Amino acid sequence: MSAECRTVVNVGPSHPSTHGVCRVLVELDGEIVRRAEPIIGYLHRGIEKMAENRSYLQVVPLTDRLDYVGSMYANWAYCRAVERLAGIRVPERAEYIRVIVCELQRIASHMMSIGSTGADTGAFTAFMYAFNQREQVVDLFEALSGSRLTYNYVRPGGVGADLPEGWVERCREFVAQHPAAMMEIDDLLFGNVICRARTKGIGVLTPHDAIGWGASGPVARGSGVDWDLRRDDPYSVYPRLDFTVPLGERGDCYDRGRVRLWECVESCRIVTQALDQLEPGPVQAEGLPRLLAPRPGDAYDHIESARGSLGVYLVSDGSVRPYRMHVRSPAFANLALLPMLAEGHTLSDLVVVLGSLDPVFGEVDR
Amino acid sequence: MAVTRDAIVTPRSVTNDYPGGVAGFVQKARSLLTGAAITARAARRPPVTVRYPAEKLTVSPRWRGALRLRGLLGRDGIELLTAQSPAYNSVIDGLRRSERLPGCVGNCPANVDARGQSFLIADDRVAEAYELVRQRNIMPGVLGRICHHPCETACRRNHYDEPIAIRPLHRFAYEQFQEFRPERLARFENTRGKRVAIIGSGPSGLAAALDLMRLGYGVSVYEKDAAAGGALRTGVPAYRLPRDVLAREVADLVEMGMELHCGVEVGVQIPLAELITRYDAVLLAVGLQTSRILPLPGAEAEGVRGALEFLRAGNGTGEAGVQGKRVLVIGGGNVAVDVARVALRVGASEVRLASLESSEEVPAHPWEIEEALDEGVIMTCSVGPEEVLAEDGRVVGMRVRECLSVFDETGRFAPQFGESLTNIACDVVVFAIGQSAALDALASDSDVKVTEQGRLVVDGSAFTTSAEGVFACGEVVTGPGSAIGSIAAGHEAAISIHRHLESIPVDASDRVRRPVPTYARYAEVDLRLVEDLRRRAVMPLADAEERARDFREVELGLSRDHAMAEAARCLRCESEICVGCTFCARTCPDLALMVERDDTPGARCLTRYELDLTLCSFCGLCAEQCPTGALVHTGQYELAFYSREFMTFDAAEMLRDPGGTRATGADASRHASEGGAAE
Amino acid sequence: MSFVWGLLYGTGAVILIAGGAVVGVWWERKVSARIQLRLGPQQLGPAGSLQMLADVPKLLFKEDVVPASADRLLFRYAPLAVFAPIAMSLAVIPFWAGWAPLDSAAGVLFFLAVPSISVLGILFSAWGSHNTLATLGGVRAAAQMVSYEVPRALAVLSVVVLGGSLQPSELMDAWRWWWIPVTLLGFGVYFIASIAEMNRGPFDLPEAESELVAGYFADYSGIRWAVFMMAEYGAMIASALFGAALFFGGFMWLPGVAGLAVHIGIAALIITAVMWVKWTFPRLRQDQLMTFCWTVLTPLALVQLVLAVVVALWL
Amino acid sequence: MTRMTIDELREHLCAAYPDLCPLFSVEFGDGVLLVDSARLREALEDLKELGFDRLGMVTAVDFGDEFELVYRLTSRSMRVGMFVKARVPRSIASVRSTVDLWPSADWQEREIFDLFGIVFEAHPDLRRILLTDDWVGHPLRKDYIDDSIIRRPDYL
Amino acid sequence: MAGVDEFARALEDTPGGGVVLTSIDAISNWARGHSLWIMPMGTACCAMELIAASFSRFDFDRHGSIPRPDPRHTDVMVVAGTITKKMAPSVKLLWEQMPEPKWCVAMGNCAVSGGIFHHDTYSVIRGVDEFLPVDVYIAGCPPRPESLQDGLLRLREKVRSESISPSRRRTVEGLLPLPGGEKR
Repeated sequence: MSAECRTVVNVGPSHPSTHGVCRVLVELDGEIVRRAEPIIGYLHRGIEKMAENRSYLQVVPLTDRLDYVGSMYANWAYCRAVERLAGIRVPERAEYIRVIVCELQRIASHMMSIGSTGADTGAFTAFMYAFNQREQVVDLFEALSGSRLTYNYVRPGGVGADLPEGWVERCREFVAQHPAAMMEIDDLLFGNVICRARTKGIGVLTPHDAIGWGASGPVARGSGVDWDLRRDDPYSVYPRLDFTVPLGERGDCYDRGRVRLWECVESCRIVTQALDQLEPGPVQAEGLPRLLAPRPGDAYDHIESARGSLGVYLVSDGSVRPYRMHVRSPAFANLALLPMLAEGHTLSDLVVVLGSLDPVFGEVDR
Repeated sequence: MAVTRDAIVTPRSVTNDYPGGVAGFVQKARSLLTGAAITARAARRPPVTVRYPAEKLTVSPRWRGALRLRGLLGRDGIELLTAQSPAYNSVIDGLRRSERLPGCVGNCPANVDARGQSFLIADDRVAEAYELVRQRNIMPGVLGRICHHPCETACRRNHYDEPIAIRPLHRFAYEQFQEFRPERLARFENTRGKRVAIIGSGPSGLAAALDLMRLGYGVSVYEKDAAAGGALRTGVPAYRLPRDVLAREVADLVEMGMELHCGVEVGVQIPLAELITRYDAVLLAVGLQTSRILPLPGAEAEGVRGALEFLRAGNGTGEAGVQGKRVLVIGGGNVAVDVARVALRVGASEVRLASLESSEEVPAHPWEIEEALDEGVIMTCSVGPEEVLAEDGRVVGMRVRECLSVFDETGRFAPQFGESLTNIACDVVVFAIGQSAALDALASDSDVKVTEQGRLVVDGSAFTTSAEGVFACGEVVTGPGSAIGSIAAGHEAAISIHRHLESIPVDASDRVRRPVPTYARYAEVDLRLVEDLRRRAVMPLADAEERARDFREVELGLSRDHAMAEAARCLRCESEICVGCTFCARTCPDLALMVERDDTPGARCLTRYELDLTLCSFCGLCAEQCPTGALVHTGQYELAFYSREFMTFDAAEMLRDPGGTRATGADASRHASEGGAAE
Repeated sequence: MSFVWGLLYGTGAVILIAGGAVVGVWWERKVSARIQLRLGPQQLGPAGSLQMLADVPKLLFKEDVVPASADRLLFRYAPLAVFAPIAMSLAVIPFWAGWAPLDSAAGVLFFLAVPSISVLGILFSAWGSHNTLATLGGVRAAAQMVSYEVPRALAVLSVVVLGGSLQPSELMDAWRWWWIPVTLLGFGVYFIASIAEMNRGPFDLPEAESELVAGYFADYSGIRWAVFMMAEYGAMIASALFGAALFFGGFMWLPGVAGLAVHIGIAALIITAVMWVKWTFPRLRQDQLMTFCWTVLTPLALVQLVLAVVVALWL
Repeated sequence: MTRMTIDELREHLCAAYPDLCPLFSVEFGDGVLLVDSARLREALEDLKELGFDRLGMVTAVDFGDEFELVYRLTSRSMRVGMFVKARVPRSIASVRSTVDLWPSADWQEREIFDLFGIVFEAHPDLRRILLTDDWVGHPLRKDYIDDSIIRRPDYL
Repeated sequence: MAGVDEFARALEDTPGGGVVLTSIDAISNWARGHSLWIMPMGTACCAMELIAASFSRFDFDRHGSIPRPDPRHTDVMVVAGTITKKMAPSVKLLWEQMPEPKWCVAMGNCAVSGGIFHHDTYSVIRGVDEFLPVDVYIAGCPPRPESLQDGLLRLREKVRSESISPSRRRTVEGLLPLPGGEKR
């Protein structure tokens, strides 16, 4: 069939399965996708520009709005870059708390992703179950930071506030029940024959492409690329914690989704260990000026977010505001794979592939 | 699902396939049944839904809802800490427990209400401010000149620009108070009929005297010198504390009913035992009288002197016998700096300070050192005295050894010396390395025990000595310290004497030393960004060249305007009254807050406090840094409005307690005023 | 006379379907809510049962949008074209011993054939909307509905073989309880194929929310869309009632009105099961849907047919 | 392979490409290779050869007269990351694309083109990515002026 | 809306029709108020809370509100999240696709005024009311799901002032009753 006979379908920018505001221009041959071009930028809010006119502390709320499914990550990555730039040593307790909240955040974020795999394939109930788990994490975060979504919790030099009373017990309760709940979702979703049929062999990403295209996180690990910054470029207190990095073999949507699922189980293990090792102490570096003015220079630091390696590149000119902030967004790199992965599959698969890349457009478009 | 936790082990590879053939088909069919079973089981579980709005989730206490103000400048007054001495401690403790103790008050040994002082001065109630301060800091005029102001170190303002000039404000209050003095001094009568003798008229003795007078005791103070003041008179140089100021403050105390006996040395003219029998209680506040001199080789040579003797001579007569000589001061503390500056004033040709510590670690206050350097004192840091070089029994120099480090890793004093030696030429060596008490004469005829090292045996919390009815306080108990520290000790001793005399039992909590609160260490603030009107008032200083020649006062005092402006800078920490410091607005990333205030003395008020709810990102940074705790988050989250105009909350709106979670915006009040006509 | 009967019957069918849809939608919202650990409609009436009384007037008073680029005639009347065959199919369902509203000799055939006409309506709406996603949905629906006719018919055929008649009333007279185990497989096929026929999850590809937003009725608003929804629920009710009669004997268990209640009860159970399935399983893909129809469902239906034939002959 | 330290990386780099060695420095714990924009492509090719198989991030910084291009490379085999920086003059803001070396540069270079206006030669599809196609100007340039921006006042 | 409008006008012209119209209004407003179906125009962070609002924990369905992705089937557009200049035309288009009567809820400060993105940015629209008629503004960043539900309940109050007749519609401002007065 020649290109002229193809149907061009515009999926988005407001479409139930674009997970935000992505527009995918799809050229269809019947139902087969011949070309899918993601058009992004519908949520380009200019955060990088805004950061140039805000003090280092005032940027933290902005980073919340980057990856709004997992605000803690952007907080942390940004704070790490600031700390590197300003030479701040973070107290150990703060590091543990950061690890705990970020692993909980991973669960919350993956719940969204796994749930939307269900929603994309039409199993809405699984989404609800996953979201129930997410709500519990959100509750924990609310007790911690006072907000359900934009936490503004991890700050340069530590964290915003110490754990409230009874929080550790609540957290333990959550991680104790979470793996079993995950297994239920696994049975309901990834064990289901229809879901398998919908996700297996769809959107296969080869390890070579994954590396070349800069894919990271569960997307890369689903393809068997054994790369996890928590283990391979260890930061914070991760070297003291024991965890497995689940890997996929085929690089299809199923593997990506299931890597996320098992990562949640591993996160529970990490949280348990971190809670065990948590010791009292300060949660903010001492003697931190209200207005940070790091010496001129640039620094980059990255963490393993739910979507992959999330890096923040900061340039300082010695003033109290960053001269330039750039966010290396994993979702941005992962989304670039969509045309390659979706090609040759049907329109129904397109949404599954898009969902399996788990883009969050706050982060993609920044 | 009956899965135990141990059974869940993450596989290395997450890929899994159905087996082929019939087994696979069975598994496929089973997966459908499993799914149906899961949903069926879920349907039997109770729903997790919150029946909003009939029932509501309890939001976390940290929930960052809409903001609210607890109090407002111009509408609400702040709490002045005005309790009488024994009750004052419990006021402070109460505040500390509720975490509402301002840093300045908490860090002051005597817990002087510096916050109240700033409030009153900014309100043009200076005399009241003086009296407020005098409650705890018995001589604001004196301490306003010489205090080492720990309050300013803990000042919250350090976080934003520079601390409030609390000490200069004390002095300003004193100076203004002079106008009102005659009509505002009330005499305290001896209502209880009991009398207390206080030996020593230094800061601690006078503090105890005033407290005891307030409590209704008769107080007699014995001073061995010709005038009262103790170390304030003999030790503190006159360029820092003019003698007439001290004299007037003491005179005020005498006017208030204190009996002062000068030139009476207890132990020599009157035996202590006699005082003990004549008075219901005796307080030893004799301070430290002798300087320590290192037993170095050559230390007995002529020209080696102790700091206290030197200061006494220099301060008293303006002549210390160093005219035209080169003076070397050993020590890095404030006394050493005082010695050096006095030496300059009494005509030394060259004054050099040799401290053990490096220039960063010198214990003397940086501003003192700076002033000394301005005046021409030379500093030699990181050297330890090795030997006094003497020729014909006269000092010609000092050999010093390089000092590598003074403190070990744990912060203990453990100097490490290097190899290199230097000779410093000088004619006079003054040791300012510590002081000790001279109690032999005093205690010789009484039951008061003195240790072999020449120290009093004192209970550190009750200030009682080994003799019944004899108390001790001040530096004789605590060792060398600050004037305000001695005053604090005087207050405590007065409480102890009061207890003793009234037979008030001492409970356990009173015996525990009050914990010293720790305040945030403030990092250096980048003052490049601070506007002038936010800067600390600069204390005018006399010209360095001029002042170094005589004992004229160095600090010239704040002008009225400056003092008012300075007092208005106070953030009134923890008062829960918004003072319009604008730091919330400055911290807000979104410029959602607009704060303006009017600083007219006597009519200070907030002219504008607006929260533009449409811009707020609920990040909580504003409330987090609100120094007063006036700006707080509410649990209120139902913020729905029919119009954007109503989404800007003014001060009145901000002050209303929303009570519950339903948004009470301007709409609600309007709705109420319309009597629900729209229904 | 027959015209009056027809009018009466038509009104009755519309009322039945409308009422059934109202109850059905409420029931579905409740069932899905419970499965999803929610409460579902709650505010109007006991357990929110009057929720539909708010929804329906709202849709009634909604603006009736006809897209500018739409084929107005097709667009406007497509909902009726979808609804009418469904309403007609109710006619042959036996509600009473020896009685069906239209007790035709080819009643079973009528039931299998007439609802399929609604495919045309769906195609009308899809084409008339002049919307790519709607067209895709319409084409999917056509393919799906036509294909799933086959296993569905075959499954029903096994009962016909056992009963030896195509007339619903006669078929019901012949019904015996032991048919249930014999035709259980057939019922399974009928059940699945019916779900596909009425475009419900997991076979809701034509209106797949996550892919096509709303499929063929994406451009319909207000009451026209409500008619589509009624048709969907009507198809569900019809299939359930018919299935309950044919495979489970319907009113045969008890005499009189009680029998009717049993009949409706069984149908309600079937409808609940349909909802349960929808809210449990993911959606298939178009090619998988067709593969499933031709490689699994149709052979199973044939197996059932053979079984029925064997049983019938053996008798 | 275990994690490589910066010093090992320097040695490794110097052994393989002595001409790149003097350009290598360490900043905030990260290796930085500061190259001339003319030699940028060559250096990147060399580094890819050396084992830097991932291009994690490409971005630019506006330094007034010059733009600094920052490439963040990661090597999985050496488990180390480093920067390559090059400055291009503002007047001729153009540099060779690296899409053929690392496909991940594709969108990132488009983003830089979009927000900074730096042209990547030989890029297969150099269009605006985040902003609308008819956008005027490049917002992340420091001199970008847009009437619709409400500047937040300097208020610290 | 033409048909309904004509019907309403005809009723008004008929003697005694006003009474009928009033009762029809009462019914339709009640129905509309209790069946506010949502067009989830979720673009950014607030979309997460919008999702949460209709999920198990908060369950919008209890209020009779269900999210429908298709604008044609919905009554309320909940704009949840930042609207950029690139996105605005799409939002406007979707709004226009919604059949009358329709309402718009600006959820979260980005939709209300640009919120945190009000200053310094070049690509954000400062409030969805620049191009849509917003009925209820909900402050929050993001608002809690309850907050959104509360907003919709406020909207329900507002819907009561609607009429099927264009001449009878009135604008409501400042009507914000307290929850205690409501029957549930």
